[in-house]
Amino acid sequence: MRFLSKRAVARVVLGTTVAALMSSSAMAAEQLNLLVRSSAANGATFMTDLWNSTHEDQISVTVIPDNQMVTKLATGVQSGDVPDLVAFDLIFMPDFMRAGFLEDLTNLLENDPNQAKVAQAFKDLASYEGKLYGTGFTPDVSVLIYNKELFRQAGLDPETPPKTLAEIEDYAAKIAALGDDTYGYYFSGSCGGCNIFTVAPMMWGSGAKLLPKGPDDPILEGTGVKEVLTTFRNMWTAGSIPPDAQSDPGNNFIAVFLGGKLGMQGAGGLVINSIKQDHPELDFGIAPLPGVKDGDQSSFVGGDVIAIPTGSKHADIAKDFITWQLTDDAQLNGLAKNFILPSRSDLADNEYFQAEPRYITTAKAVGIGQVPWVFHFNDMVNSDASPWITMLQTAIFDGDIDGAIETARQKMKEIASE
Amino acid sequence: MQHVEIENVHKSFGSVEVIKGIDLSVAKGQFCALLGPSGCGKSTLLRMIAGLEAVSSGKVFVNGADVTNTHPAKRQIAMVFQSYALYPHMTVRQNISFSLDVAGRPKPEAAQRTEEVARILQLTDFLDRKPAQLSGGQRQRVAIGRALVRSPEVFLFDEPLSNLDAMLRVQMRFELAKLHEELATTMIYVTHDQIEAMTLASKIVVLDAGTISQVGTPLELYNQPANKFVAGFIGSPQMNFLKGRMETVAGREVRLELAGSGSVAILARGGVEDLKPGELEIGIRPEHIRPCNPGDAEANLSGRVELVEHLGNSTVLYVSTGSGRLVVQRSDDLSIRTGDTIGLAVDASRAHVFGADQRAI
Amino acid sequence: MTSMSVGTATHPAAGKAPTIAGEKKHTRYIVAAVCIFLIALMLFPVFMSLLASIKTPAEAMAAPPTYLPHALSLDNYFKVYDYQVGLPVYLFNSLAVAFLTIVFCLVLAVPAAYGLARFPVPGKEILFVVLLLGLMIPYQALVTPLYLMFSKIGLSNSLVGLALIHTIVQLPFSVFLLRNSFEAIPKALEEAAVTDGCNSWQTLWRVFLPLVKAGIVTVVLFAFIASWNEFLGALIFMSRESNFTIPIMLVNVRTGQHGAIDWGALQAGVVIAVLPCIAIYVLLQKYYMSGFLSGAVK
Amino acid sequence: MKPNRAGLVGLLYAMPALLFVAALVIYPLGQLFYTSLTSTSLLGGGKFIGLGNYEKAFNDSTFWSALGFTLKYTLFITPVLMGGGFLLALLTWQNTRLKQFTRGVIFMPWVIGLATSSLLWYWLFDHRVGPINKILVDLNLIEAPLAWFTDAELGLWAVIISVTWKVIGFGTILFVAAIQSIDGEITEASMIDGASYWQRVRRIILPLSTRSILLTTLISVVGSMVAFDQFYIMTQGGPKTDTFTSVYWMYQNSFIYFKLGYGSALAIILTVIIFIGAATQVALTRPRGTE
Repeated sequence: MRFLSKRAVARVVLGTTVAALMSSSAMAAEQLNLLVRSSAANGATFMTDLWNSTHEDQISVTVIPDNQMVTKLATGVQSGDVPDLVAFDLIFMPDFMRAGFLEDLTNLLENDPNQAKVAQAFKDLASYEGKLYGTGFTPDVSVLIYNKELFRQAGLDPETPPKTLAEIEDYAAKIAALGDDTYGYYFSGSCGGCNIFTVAPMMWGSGAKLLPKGPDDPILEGTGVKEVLTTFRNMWTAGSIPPDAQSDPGNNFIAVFLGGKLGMQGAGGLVINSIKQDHPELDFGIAPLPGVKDGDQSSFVGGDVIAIPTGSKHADIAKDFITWQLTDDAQLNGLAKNFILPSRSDLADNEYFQAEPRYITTAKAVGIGQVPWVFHFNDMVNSDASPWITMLQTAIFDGDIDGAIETARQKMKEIASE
Repeated sequence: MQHVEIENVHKSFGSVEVIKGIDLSVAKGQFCALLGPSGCGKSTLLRMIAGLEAVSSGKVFVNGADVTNTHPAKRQIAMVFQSYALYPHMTVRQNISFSLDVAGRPKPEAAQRTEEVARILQLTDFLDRKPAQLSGGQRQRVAIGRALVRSPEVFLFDEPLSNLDAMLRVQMRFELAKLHEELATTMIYVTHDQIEAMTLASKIVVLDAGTISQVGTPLELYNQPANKFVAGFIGSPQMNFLKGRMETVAGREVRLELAGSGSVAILARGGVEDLKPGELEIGIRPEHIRPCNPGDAEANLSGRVELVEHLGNSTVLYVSTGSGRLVVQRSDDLSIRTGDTIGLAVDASRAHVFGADQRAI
Repeated sequence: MTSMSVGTATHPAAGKAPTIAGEKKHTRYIVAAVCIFLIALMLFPVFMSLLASIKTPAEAMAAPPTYLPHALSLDNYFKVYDYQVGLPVYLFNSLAVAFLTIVFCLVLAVPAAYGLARFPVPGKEILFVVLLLGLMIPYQALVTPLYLMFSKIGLSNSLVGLALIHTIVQLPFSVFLLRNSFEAIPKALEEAAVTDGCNSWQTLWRVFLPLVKAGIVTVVLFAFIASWNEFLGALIFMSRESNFTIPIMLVNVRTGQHGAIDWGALQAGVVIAVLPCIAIYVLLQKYYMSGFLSGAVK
Repeated sequence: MKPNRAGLVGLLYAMPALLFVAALVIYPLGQLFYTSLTSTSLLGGGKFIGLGNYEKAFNDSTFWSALGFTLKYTLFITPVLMGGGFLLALLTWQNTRLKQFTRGVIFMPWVIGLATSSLLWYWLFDHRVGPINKILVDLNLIEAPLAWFTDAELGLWAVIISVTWKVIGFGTILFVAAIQSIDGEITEASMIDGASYWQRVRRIILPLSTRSILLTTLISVVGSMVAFDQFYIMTQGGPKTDTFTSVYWMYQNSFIYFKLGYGSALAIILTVIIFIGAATQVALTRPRGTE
């Protein structure tokens, strides 16, 4: 007992001291909290740092693991304990807008000239029944990244990345043939979200329609669906894909690539930055995600939208931050300077990106990309049990491609009708 | 070679030696009691005969075979435990036949043996009960039955009656004696109760602190205790001990001056020739002291009566003398009262003399 | 309650290893070897984790891994210390929730166990079963309604709320254990206390509590360990970073950022999470075991 | 002493705990049942839909597969825990120093949280950086590191190994207590009766430990039926939905898909199953007046 209480007292003292130290930095001004998922934490940090250095009111960033983000936001709203600002995967906008969890920003944004220049995907996803509830924050688009060194070793031209699925399959086999634990292609086989980002665009490229907004919309229609699954199935059976890809729920999304023994994979443009920083030894290239035929390239325009939860205690300052972050200064000095895509399309081609042609590729991808506007995105795609990921797994790892598509269609139809 | 032989057996638990070199033999058909106060090592000795404790050194023989390193199951012994140790989840029948069962004996044979044993022990009506549904005496009989069914060479009893009430104890004692008479099997019986040992055993081994103090028949132990320990342990009420100073020796007659109150002459057993004058101790059983008038010539001592206990068949006096308190027991009805001053006459022929080494002289 | 109570064995050799004659020596050596092997096997995971935690972050992430650290480093611990809102906050939360859970458990279970053990309460067996309901209804199932309820009254996302959840889990065992402890006290002692002029509260406070000390220490330890380690409730009820407990922090460390797990930091976190539990276990093992057994076996 | 008054005093002492249980167990249970009849969403809203959620569960293949998987896990791990725990108890029940220490070490992981231990084992089993693969490869037992969590069977066994490590000491300690409470003379009597070691175990020790075994089995079965942490952390339900447990699927529906109504129906179904199981076992555990 005594032992316990001594410990407890010591921790209490320690804990409160630290808490006091942390809060003392912004005594006078207001302290705001921005909730952000871990994959967007970088951009959010750059942005808030820039804001904090120029504003009296301070914004701190709270990072939530990707797979807990929307749950935490929903439970937070339910319990009346919400952050002042929230940035989350734009894909969840429909659900949250419909639930009335977000403040109406129509007036604020329609009067903001910068809003017109924000990438179309954000404008689409943030509007519901004629109102706007958020805007672009840190976009990310999916692209193909490839290891140039391994291309060379496999006798491939490091400057000509694959343009079709067939080429991916072929190149992957050649790279895997190098042996010594080298593999040709990687994807996180248990991560629905990762693959809507990196695999779905390969299907879209040939005009496939994947996710339904309502029960009567086309579901997983188009030849691209089956073609892509077949290619992945072939790569899997050929041993071009590392075996642990199957169980990766996204935790090792790019860990294998960073190890230098992986030829290609779909990834977000954001990784360019972190690879350059943490693994300068890697010689890698960026290309648009190929489709069935040459020219079928597409991309998923993802990334994070910024919004204000209903009940935010500092809605006014939060609104200031939202309009501020769309300004040229914030877009360029907060994002582009740190090699993060700006959410305003007009700033895609900027001075910082000139030095790094790989960013230009990603910036271009924004123009050809799509993003689905659906409810129940978690249910349909993102969750560990979604029909989307189940389809990929059944098709790629078990080989039952037609059955997988059919099952997924039924499930998605059910979900869409809810 | 005798039926059970123990040769120079030692036993230590860690650094504590509890059995300090014991030799013992028990003849076939003999009822031998191991008697001693608690902690004397009698149970440990029995458990070593059973094989439940390995000996630290020495040898154990049963029926001529060296069983020192033989597992208990293979020693041809059976044991009745203090707690009876009946299997609580088995019926009486299963308890009794368990040893036959695990030995893989044919079912009909085992059943027949069990019935037979039950009949001998009058357990037939209880065969399908569980131990919890039996009285103490019945449980005791089941424990014996379980031992009996194996037809062992040797029965071992570890204080088997100590959990019974006084009346039942007497009854079971009688039944055990009868059983031994019928079976004529060798039995080794551990007890701290001298009456049990005296009534049941033909050979009593008195143990004291891990060594044998004396071996003998009940009457030998009573009449000729080899030392002060045995003298004090056997007999109830306990023997009186008086310190005295030897004055003269004449033949076997030793005359002692008792501290504070007169002198007494005692017939020693022998070996008194070399005795030098000095401190000795005499032991007199309460029943060997006779009250008399203080002035009488036969009065060796005198003192004041502190307490008189009337037990019906005898009277016990506690007499305070100059040499200490003496206990006197007489079977005749006395008219002595508390506070009386009386004389005490010692029966010199039944008294014992103990030397400085506490051995009887 | 029946024959199972610990310590009924009266025989001197009970629980000790008697040396049976004719038992083979090598059996003993084999048993000892098996014991030592088991000890190594059980300690292996914790030991490996400890080793990984003091590797340099780069070495901790190496594939294939190294067995022993090539260089010692506390960087992993510094990383965990600085993780998001900082380790002290998580530690404080975990300790505060555990502390509150202990308080709630004692305040509720001690009088309840006393009342049901020593008073002729009508229908007390039924009341006892009601108190044990938590054993039969998985709290995992209750999480949803509790969440909705706590959201309404402002208890979700609070340390007190989480402690209440942990109390739901821990209360049945506490009542069960303490009732057994109270029942084991001889009636004569209570009568002596009454004769000495104690009322029921004084009897509880001055006579009985010291006697059920082992039971209370056990309740405290179990409440601490259950609360310190509880995951699902904390995962659901805590939506604000500054309210997260250690297990949630660990899972978040594991989830990693930018698609790569920081294995070294994860193992440092595991070590930090495990350490208090093992320390308490080792220090108070005696109480723990006896209280545990007397409560659980009867 | 007047029983009425004393009873009232006793009731008063028990009142706070009873109110607590009423407010935080019984009331939420009713609430849970009501919610299960609605389409309540974590995002707000929802209406009464009768037994719709139950109907949906009946047709929900993932619900069935999760339930099946939970039963499979329970069926696999219970014998491992009971048998292993009993063998360990047989090995270590005597109070020698080495055995007491061994017992202490075997029990130690029990004080570690399931979440923490799962994270620890998640690392140990990791395909790339995990020491277990490293050892197996170095011992030439396997050629290349196994990706444990890519396969439902391997993943299940990885979880079983980790949970066994964590909780086997619990059963061991209970069994040790049971064995120690058997009168030493009974064991000795059986020895003299000629029973071999295994005959003693089977015919004396096992039957006399029945109550402990049933109790421990009950605790273990209920614990396995509500398994969540270990799968959430180690297999994360995968591959596909193959290692989803009932509680995981319930959590997924309530808090990931925001379908609190449906999640509540799943919770009710699970509760009923566990309650029936627990009640059956409690009934079986009742002493039959044999001792």
